Amino acid sequence: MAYAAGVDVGSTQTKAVLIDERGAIVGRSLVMTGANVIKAAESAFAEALAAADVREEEVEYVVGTGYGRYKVTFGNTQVTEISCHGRGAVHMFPATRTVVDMGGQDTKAIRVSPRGEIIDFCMNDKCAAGTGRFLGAASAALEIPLDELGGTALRGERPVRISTTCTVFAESEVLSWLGKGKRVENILLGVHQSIAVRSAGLLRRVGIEDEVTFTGGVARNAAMIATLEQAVGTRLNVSEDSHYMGALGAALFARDHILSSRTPAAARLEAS
Amino acid sequence: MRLTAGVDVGSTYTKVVLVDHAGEVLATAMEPTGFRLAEVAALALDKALAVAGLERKQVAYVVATGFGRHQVAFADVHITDLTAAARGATRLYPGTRTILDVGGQTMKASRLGDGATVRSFRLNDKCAAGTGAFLEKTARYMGYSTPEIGPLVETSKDATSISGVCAVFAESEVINHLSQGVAPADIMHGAIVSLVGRSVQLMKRVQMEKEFTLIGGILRFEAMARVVRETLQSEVNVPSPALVQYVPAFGAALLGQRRLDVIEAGPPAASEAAI
Amino acid sequence: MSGENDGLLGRGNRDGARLFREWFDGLTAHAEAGGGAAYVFVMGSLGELLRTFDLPLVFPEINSLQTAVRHQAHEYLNEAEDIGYSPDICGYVKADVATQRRGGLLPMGRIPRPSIAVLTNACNTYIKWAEIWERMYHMPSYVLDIPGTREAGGQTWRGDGGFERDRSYVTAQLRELIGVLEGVTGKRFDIDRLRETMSHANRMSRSWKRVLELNRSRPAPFNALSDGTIYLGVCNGFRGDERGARYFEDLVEEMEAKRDRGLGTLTDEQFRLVFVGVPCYPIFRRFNEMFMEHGGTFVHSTYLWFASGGANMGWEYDLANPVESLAEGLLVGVRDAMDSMFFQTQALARMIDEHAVDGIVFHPIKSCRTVSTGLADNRRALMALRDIPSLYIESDMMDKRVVSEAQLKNRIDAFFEGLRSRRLQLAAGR
Amino acid sequence: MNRQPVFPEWQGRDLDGMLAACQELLEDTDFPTVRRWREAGGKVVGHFQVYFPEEIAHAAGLLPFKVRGAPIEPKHADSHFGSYLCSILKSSLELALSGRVTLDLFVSHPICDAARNLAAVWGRNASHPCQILYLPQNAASPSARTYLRGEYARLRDVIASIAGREVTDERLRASIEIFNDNRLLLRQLYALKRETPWRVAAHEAYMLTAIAGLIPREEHNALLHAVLPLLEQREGRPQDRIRVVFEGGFCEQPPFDLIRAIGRSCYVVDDDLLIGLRWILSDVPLTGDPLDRLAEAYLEGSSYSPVQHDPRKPKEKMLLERVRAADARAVIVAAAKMCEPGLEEQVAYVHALDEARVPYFVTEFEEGMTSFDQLEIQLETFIENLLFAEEVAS
Repeated sequence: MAYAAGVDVGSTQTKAVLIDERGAIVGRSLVMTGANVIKAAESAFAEALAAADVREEEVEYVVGTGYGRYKVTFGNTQVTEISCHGRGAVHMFPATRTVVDMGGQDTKAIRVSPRGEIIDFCMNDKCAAGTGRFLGAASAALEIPLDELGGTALRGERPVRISTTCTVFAESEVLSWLGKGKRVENILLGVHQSIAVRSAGLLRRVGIEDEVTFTGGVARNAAMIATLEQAVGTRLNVSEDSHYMGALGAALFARDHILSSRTPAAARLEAS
Repeated sequence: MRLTAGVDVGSTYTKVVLVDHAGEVLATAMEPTGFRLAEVAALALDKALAVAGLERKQVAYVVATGFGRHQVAFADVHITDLTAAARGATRLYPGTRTILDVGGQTMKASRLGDGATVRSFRLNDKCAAGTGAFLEKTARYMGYSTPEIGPLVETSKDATSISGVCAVFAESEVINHLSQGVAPADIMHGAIVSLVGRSVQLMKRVQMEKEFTLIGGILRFEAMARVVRETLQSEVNVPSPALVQYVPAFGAALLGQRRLDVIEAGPPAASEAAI
Repeated sequence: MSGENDGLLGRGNRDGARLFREWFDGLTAHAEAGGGAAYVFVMGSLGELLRTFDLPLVFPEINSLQTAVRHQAHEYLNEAEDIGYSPDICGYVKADVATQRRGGLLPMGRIPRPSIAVLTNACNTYIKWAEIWERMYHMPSYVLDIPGTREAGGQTWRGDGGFERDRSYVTAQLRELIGVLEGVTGKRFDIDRLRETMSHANRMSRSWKRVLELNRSRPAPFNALSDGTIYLGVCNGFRGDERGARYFEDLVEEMEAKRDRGLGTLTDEQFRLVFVGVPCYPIFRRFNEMFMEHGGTFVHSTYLWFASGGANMGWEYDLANPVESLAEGLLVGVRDAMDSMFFQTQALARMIDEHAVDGIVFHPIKSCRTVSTGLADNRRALMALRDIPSLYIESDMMDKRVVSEAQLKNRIDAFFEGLRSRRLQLAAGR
Repeated sequence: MNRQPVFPEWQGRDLDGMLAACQELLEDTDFPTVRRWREAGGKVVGHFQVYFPEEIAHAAGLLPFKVRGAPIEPKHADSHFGSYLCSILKSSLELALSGRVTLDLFVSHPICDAARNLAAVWGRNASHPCQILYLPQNAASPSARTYLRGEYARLRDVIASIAGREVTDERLRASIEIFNDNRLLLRQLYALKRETPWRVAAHEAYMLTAIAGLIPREEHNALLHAVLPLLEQREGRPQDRIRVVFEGGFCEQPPFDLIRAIGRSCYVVDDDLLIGLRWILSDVPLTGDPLDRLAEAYLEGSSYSPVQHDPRKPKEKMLLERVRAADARAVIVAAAKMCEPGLEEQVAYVHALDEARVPYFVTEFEEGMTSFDQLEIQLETFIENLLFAEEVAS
């Protein structure tokens, strides 16, 4: 039995996913990227191997992705996280045509073909305004753990209008709203909505086509799902493994390579 | 003794300075601003009074400044921190013509006319890349705390270029540099250079003139002033670490003394409406 | 570049560089001698007319982009921003303001002061720009007002009432301008010299149109982004000049030779691309490399079309009545460049078909709203018209502060990953 | 035409009531008056900033509606444009895409490089015709007037065919007469603002003007006829405030609350807000060829803005003249974010004001901005120090 691996080195977290030849996930891991990117990639990979109880020699092909993809020194090749998220999302939800990935410092809107090839994509360009990082700032300001933000926000009825675009300053605006006596849940609802509206804008650029799959770490936030569904006006697919989607996509590309290298016909295609 | 207080409710810290009739500083105090602006102002004032061993009723006049100036209920008047800083800076360095104030979340440049009046001024856009937050983020990202920034940079051989378009985007630049084995000190140094680049642009927008006086929390880092010096090719005034963050509060307290002179002098000036 | 070389191959780039040097040496000499020049723009330069008054031509747009290509733009931009120009306005304008403050000094030499500025309304920034010179030098500037198309699909031609009204407006202004030029130069207008410069322009347009067509062959003989920009420089700087006419006739010869020998700008041409917008000059070479690394070559670009002031149309003047024909040529050519946003979608679809294009790269920039504002919508329309992958990347033509190579590379890599897997699918007949 | 008024809310109310009604209308981003006009069977010509010969639309019985954006989230429009773009372009398209307003014709003039794309972008996304009216940028040319007259004739025929009604010279003259009244009333409003600024606050004068772009001019005239006398009799005494000119409102509009905030601390004695509505400075003659008269007025008897080129009207000199005529102490040199003409003009303005030793401060705004901290700090600092300067001087 041969295995394929994908390692997604993001700006904050590094994830590794191990799949078997049938494409089933057999191991996954998540470590903080920190300062030493190469090491982060290695330990993520090692942890995934351990989790799957697979020996490194059994892994035939490794694809690196994410900002630090070229730092996956043991990787056989690199693929951008844009392609990987598209691929991973279609694997999880075959009817996916549009993918929105909300990560640490960027949000991506991707339109994919039925087979998961990228048709079109766009990302936030100028700065990290309106990305998942916004939530990190809010959580720091309100001293509410990230994973509790969504729940709190969902209790809001009258969202405040967040005017700050700079993620770093979201913190102080959130505080100033508190100062003006706004309720925490309404502030948080406002924060989520401001992110949702910006992300929906990106999605409209590539054109929203059902089904829409929501990937990335933030996809575990219930309020983010709700506000985003409202902003784009359609249901979103969300997987338990949403934050592993990039690594999964990478692993799938690795698996492609393994399989194609076995069937000569496909190998010729690869070469063409 | 005629006592006045300057209360500077900034976006990150609230600072208080007490001065006497002669404009001598009796005490200073600082509190994280948080979000209860009115309370924190009172808290900081009491803290300063405690330091000086004085009581509230001894304070003859309170001038509030900073972004939370309107929230200070007990203030007699409020003025902006640009106006206040001009007063404070010229008291410390009478030759001051241009002030650069770099705080945690703001960057302000102003050019002064005669009598410490602000002739021209610019504020940076609400973008962290142009403020102290940029340095703090970068430091935190490499695992250093804000106080460690100063010592760290002192060990830098030369600055690595950091684009400084967005404080958050800078992180991935930092990753790359670190993984290429660049020393954190040089990265930090690079961040300061990029911040100073922005500062100088802002100063140029107000047609800066000598003398330059630099104030604000970020100036606690020697390197900041040094890089500004190198960039401007000119000497710059930097108040002592004990006072560098208190200049607007100090100026506000001084204006309090001036107001009392006017009031004691009898008929209120025409300008009472505004100050 | 492979294949035997008899001096023909790469001649366009060599001669282009030489002509450019000659041009700037001439300008520098003229400036040192204290002479004045006509400041003009690529959309409607009127080189044909201005040459007859022996006015050297200065193209501030070209000068500014050169500071970027030579990695000095930021110094110029800063200098202009220091005196109050916003980071958000056109970088060309700011680089020129700094150039003027430096007494016309540029990396390529020195440019003369303006004796007159001649511009069209094809770009509003031209107008604000000329107002800056008016304030600096108190010299005359003439805005030749050229009405564009009023509505999508509403282009008018000779004989239409609307067209004739516009033509008589342009003709009347041309006659005014001739008077102004006589005043500025103290020279009488010589209609026979105009016939001569116009015939040079005719030869150039004819050949330029042909060169663009020749890039339909596979592999593409030239890269529309890198080589094309050199050709554009000559197309603008030597319009109405015999050397310019000859240059493009030589270029046709070179391109035909490369086509016949099957020589391409890339030895292994994998993907044929069209570039939409203004180049990313701060990292000009690198930008193109990021595509070439994947076997991508630009076979055409909208830039080669609007930045040649309509010369791409191959429209030819009627030398029998020069002034009227010049007016008509301006109206047709400048209008075509100016209101291309009305038909760019269809034009791109045509390029895709004629040049067998695999992908489109949209490059809106901060500096140029004229070109960039409509691109996102234009792209939506094109996607509805053709099933073709496209890449949408924003940066700038001057300001490296908004050019993030890492970000660009990430997107470009993803674009090619998409192109490749798409090709695999097609090959597999799925 | 004897149709029901589209804006009856102000009628029969006292001054405060009228002003309240005006503010409600101005702040309603669903543009109810336009909707009512349509419901009554009327057709609408949307004309983008800055100037448009509204008389021609009026003479055809159409409602000329000034398209000037709105403080709304460009949910749909955003994806049709790139970054580095001013807000009014996005929000204006949003009005159409979101169905807040429905038009029968959209006309824009290439006032800037971004706006020259409007007719194309709107045209690809709207069902009604979207046109460009090329107003002369060579205004000083003797041939400009003939050309513009021809353009107006073309526009008249386009509009007539949409209205299904002939636009005769008589009808044009009748419309010009109504607009002459309107311009006179607006001049009176601005005179009031200049001579007794304590009787009409900056934001009041603004909304009274802005409403002209939302309702038939007959109704606007009636409103002003009713309001002006009441304002003139208003109680109140002059306060020790600084007289300023606000420059930079010719296209994108500053948020209503921003104008209010400025008015709280100074007297805005003149401005270029919605200058297009006040572009023509005196009555357009009712004699002769009406279209030619309109063309003449546009070219020869008009105000100035950063988006019209006319060597006879250097903007910085015009601004200094505005300051002098309004007896203003200082100038607020504003520009909309990403507005190229506005930002470019700021440089010339600042230079001229420095030379003339007129105090000023430079700022940027955005129609959708909700927090004014930055502006208030600037405004307060500016005023505090003008007063200090006085003391130092004395």
